Amino acid sequence: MSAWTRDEMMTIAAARLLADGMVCFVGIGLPGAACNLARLTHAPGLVLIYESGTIGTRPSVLPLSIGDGELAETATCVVPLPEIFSDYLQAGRIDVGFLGAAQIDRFGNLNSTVIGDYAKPRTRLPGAGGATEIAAHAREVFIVMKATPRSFVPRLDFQTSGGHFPGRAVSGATGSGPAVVVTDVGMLRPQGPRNELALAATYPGIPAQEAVAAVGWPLAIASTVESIAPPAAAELEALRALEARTAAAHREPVRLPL
Amino acid sequence: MSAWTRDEMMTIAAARLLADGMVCFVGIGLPGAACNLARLTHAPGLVLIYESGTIGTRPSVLPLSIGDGELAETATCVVPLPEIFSDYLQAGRIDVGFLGAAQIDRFGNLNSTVIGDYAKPRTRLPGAGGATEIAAHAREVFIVMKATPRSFVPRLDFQTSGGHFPGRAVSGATGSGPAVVVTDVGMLRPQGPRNELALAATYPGIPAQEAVAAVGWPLAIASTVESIAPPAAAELEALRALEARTAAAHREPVRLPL
Amino acid sequence: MPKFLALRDAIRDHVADGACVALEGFTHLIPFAAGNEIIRQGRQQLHLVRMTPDLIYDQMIGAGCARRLTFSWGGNPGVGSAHRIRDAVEQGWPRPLELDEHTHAGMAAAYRAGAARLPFGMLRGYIGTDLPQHNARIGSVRCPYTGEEIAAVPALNPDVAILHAQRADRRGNVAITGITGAAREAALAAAKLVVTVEEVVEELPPAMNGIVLPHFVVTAIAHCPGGAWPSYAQGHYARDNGFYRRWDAIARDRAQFTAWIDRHVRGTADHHAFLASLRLAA
Amino acid sequence: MPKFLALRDAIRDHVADGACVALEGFTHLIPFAAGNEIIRQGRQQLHLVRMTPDLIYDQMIGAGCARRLTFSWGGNPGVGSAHRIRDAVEQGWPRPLELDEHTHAGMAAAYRAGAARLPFGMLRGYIGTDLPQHNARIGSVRCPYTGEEIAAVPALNPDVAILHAQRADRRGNVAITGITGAAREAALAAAKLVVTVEEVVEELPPAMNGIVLPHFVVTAIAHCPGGAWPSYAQGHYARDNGFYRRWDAIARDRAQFTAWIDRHVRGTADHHAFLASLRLAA
Repeated sequence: MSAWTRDEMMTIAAARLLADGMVCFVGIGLPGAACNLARLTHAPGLVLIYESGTIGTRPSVLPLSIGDGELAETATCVVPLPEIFSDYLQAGRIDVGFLGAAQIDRFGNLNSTVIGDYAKPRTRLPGAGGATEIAAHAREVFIVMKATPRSFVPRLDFQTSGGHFPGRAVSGATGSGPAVVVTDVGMLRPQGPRNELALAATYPGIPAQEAVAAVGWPLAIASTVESIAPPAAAELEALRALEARTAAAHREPVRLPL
Repeated sequence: MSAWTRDEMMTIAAARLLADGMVCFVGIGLPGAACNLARLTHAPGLVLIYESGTIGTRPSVLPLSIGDGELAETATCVVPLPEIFSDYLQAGRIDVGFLGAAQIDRFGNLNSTVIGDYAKPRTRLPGAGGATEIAAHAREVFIVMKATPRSFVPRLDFQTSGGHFPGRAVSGATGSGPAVVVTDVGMLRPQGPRNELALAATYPGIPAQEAVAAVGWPLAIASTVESIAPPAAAELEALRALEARTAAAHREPVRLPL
Repeated sequence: MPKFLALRDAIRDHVADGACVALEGFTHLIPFAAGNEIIRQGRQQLHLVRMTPDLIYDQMIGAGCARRLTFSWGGNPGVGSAHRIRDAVEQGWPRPLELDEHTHAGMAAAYRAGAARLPFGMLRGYIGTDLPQHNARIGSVRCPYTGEEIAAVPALNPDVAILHAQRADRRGNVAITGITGAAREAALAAAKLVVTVEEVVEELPPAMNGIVLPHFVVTAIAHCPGGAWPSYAQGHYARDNGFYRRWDAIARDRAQFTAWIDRHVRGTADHHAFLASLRLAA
Repeated sequence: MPKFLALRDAIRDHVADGACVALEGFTHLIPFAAGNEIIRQGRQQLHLVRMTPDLIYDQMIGAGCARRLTFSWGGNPGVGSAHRIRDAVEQGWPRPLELDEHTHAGMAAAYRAGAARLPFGMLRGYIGTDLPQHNARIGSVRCPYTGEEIAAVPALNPDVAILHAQRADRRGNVAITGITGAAREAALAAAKLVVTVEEVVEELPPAMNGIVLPHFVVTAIAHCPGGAWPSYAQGHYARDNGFYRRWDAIARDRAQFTAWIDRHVRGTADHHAFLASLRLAA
C-alpha cells in the first residue's frame, strides 16, 4: 500500500466520524466518498439518504450526481423529494447532514450562492439546494472542505446556510449546527461561548501551522488537539478500490439511446 | 326481465347522468352501484375514485367498504388518502362527487353527523368523512337518497355538508354544488335565485304527488318536469347481474387467517 | 433500529394509560390484534386518534379504554352504526367520550403537518359545515400573499402510532402494499411507531417507489399473522365482510358485546388464541 | 383525455412565448428532448421554473429562451458550473435573467401548495440564510395555535409542466419508475401537463402503489424514445455521465456553445435527428 494523500486522509477522517446505524443526509463529492467508505468498512448499517429521495441506498460505485440510477436500484425505497425535506429532514430524523461550500467563516456559516454582490455577482455559484435546511435541521452537521485562504474566509460574500450564527438558538433551527469541519490539513471544531471553529485535530505529518496558514482568519487552536491516526491499510484499500470502481464505471461509454 | 323496482329505477336514473370519461368521487351504497352500473353499460371510460386512494378502479363486484381489496387490485393506481383530498378533490379535478346523507334540506344541505343536539345527540351518526369537502369542491354534486319525510326535512339538525347555502358563492367552495338529487320517487334539481330543489323529473308510473308526499317540506315543481324512460332491459340486466355477483362474492365465507 | 417484540410486550412498553394513540389503516391493514391487546391489558383514559373509528375503536371504546376521540367518520363501513361509539357518545357508557371531530380532509392535513413537524395543517376545508361551531380546534390562517382565509387544524402528533403491515425485514424496514389511507403520515407524525406484521423476511422485495417505512422510523415490530383480521392484508387474506355484518348484532347490545369481548379478547392469551376461540365459536 | 401528438406539435400548441414553464425531473427523466424542441421553435421570454436548472436550462437560457428563473440549485451536478446560466446572471448574455431563488425545501413546499391549489406553502425553512433579503417572495405566516412564525412561499402554478416518463398506455395514463424528485407535484401544480415517453403500451403493468399520473391530469403525450438523454430513464438507458463532463467545455465558451446548439439542436428536425447528429459528431 503506497503512502496516503491528504485527500485520502481527509475522506478517511470524515468516514471515521460516522457510527454504525447513523442516518446521514449525503451530498455529492467528498461527503459521498466519506459516507460510502464508512458504509463499506466499519459502519455497514449506515443509512444514506440523498436529497433525490433515495433512502438507505448502497451504491457499489460513487455516483456522479445525487440521482444516478444505482442509487434508486439499491435503495430501501425511493420517496418523493418533498417528503425527504418535510418528513425526514424537517421532522428531525437525520442524525448527520454533510455539507461542503465555496466559502466558510469562523462560525461554520457557509456560502454556496455568489462571490461578490448578489445582484451583480463576480461569480454566480449553484445556490442553496438542500443546504440551508440541512444546516438548520440535521441533528449535527459535518462539513468537508479543502482548506485554502480563499475558501476559509473572515467574511462570507453571502450566507447561504447557517452555522453557529448569532441567534441560532432562537431561530427555529432544530439541529445543533456544525460539529466538525474536516479539511485536508486537520479538523476544526466549534469551541467557547460563540462556537468559533478551532483546530481540534491534526493528521500525521501535517503540523498545526499548515492548518493555520490554510485558513483565512486567525485560527484558534483548541486546548487539546487530537492526533489522528494515519489511514489503516484496510481503509486505504477500501477507499482506493471504491475510487477505482467508480472511475471504471464512469469511463464506460454510454450508448446514445438511438 | 321482471318489472323494475323503485330502487332499481333510482340507481339506473343516477347512472344515466354520468357521461363517459367523467371523473367521479364515489361513495358506498347507492352511489357506488350507480357509478359502477354506468361504467359497465354506457360509460366504460368513467373514472371512479374512492376516498381510500384508489384511482380508476374497475371492480367486478360492488365493494362493501370503500377500501375493499378489489378496488386496489383493479385500480390504475393507489395513492395516499391525503393526496386524494388535496391534489384531486381540492385541486378541482373531480367532475362529479356523489353523496348521500341521513337528512337533506330544500337547498341540498346535508346532515350525516347527529340527530338532536350535537353535544347530547339523540342519534349519533358517523360524521362528515369526505362529504364536506366533496360538497365544496367537486365541480358538481349528485345526491342519491331514498325520499322520506324523515330524511327530506325542513330544517337539518346539523349541517355537515353545504349545498346551496346562503353565501356559497363567497365561501371558498370551488364547485357549483348539488346539480341533482336522485330519489326513488323522482329527481329534484335546484331552481330559481335561491337554488331551491324542485321536482324536475318523474319515473314511469310514479306521479308527482308521491314525490311531494315523500318530502318533508312543500316541494316545488319545476316549470318543466321531465319524464324518465323506464329501465331498458340491458340496464336492468347489467344491474341485476352486478348485484348477483356482489351478493355471491360477499356470501363466500372468508377463512380466519389462522 | 426497532426492537422485535411479542405483541404483548410491544403494547406493554409503548402504550401507557392516558396516552394519545393512533391505530391507523384505512379499511385495509387495520391493526385489530394490537387493539385487542390494548383491551386485554386494560388500558384506560386513552386519547384515540383515527380517521375512521370503525370496529376496532368500537371495541376499544366499548371496552372502556378511551376518554377522547379525534376522528372524521365513525361507523361500520357499508353496514351502519358503530353501536359502542354511539352508546359512549349518546349515553356515556361505559364512560363519557370527548369528541374532537373533523372531516377526512382536515384529519389528513393534520397528520401531514404532524409528519412534517409543522405546528398546523391547512386546507380549503370546513366550508358550509357546522363543525367549526362545535370544535374550537378548527381555526384559520390568512395567506400572506393573497389575503385569503384558509382553514387550519392543529398538527396531530400522537404519542404512539400503531400499524399493521404485510412484512418487515430483519433490520426492521416495513413494507406496505395496497391501500394505505393516511397510515404513512400517521406513522411519521407519531413519537413512537409500533407495527404488527404478517411476516418477517430476510430481505424485502425490491421496493423502488413502493411504500416502505425505513427501520429508523420504527420503534417496535411484532410478528402477528392475521393481525388485521377482520380487515385484510392485500396478498395475504381478504376482508371478512361477513364479520363486519355480524358485528352489527354483537355490538348493538351492551351485554352481548361485553360477553363477546370477555370471551374472545379478555379470555384469550394472545391473537392466535383469539382467532382460535372465534373459529371454535363459529 | 390527453392528445397523442408529435413533440413538435405538443410544444407548438402548449408552450407560448412568455409562458411560465416547468420542465421537471430530478437528475432522472429530465425532458431534454422537449427543451431542445423549445429552442428549435425559438420560444422567447419564458419564465422557467425548475428545482435544479442544470444542463437543460443551461441550454435553453444560453439559447435565449428565458427572461426569468425560479430555482433552488443551478449547476452541472458533480461537475461544476452551469456556464450559460452564469453568463446570463453575471453578464446578461444573451439577455438578462431575473432570479427568483429558493431552497430545495422551499421549492418543494411551493410545488406541493400548487398541486393542492393552496395559495402558499409553508416550511421551517430559510433559517440562517441571506436569501429572504434578496427575494421578497419569501415570507412568513403565524401559526394560529402556537404563535410561531413559519416561513412561507407563494404556490407555484406553472402554465405548463413538461415531464419525461418511461411509459404511457393508450388511454394516456403515464407511469414513472425511479427517482421523481418533485416531478409529480410540479405536474399536478401546472395548468397543463405535457409528457414525453419512452414507449406507449397497450396496458400499463399493474401499478398498485407505483407512480401513475392518471390520464385526466395529462394534456398531451409525445412518444419520444431517448427523450431524457443525457439524463436517464430507469430501465431504459443510463445517465451519460461522460456527456455531463464534456458539456463543461462546450458551455464554457459562447461561440462554442452557439455552434453546438446551431448544429445539433437548431440544425436538426427532431430528437431522433438530434441524437443521430451527436452520434455522427462522436
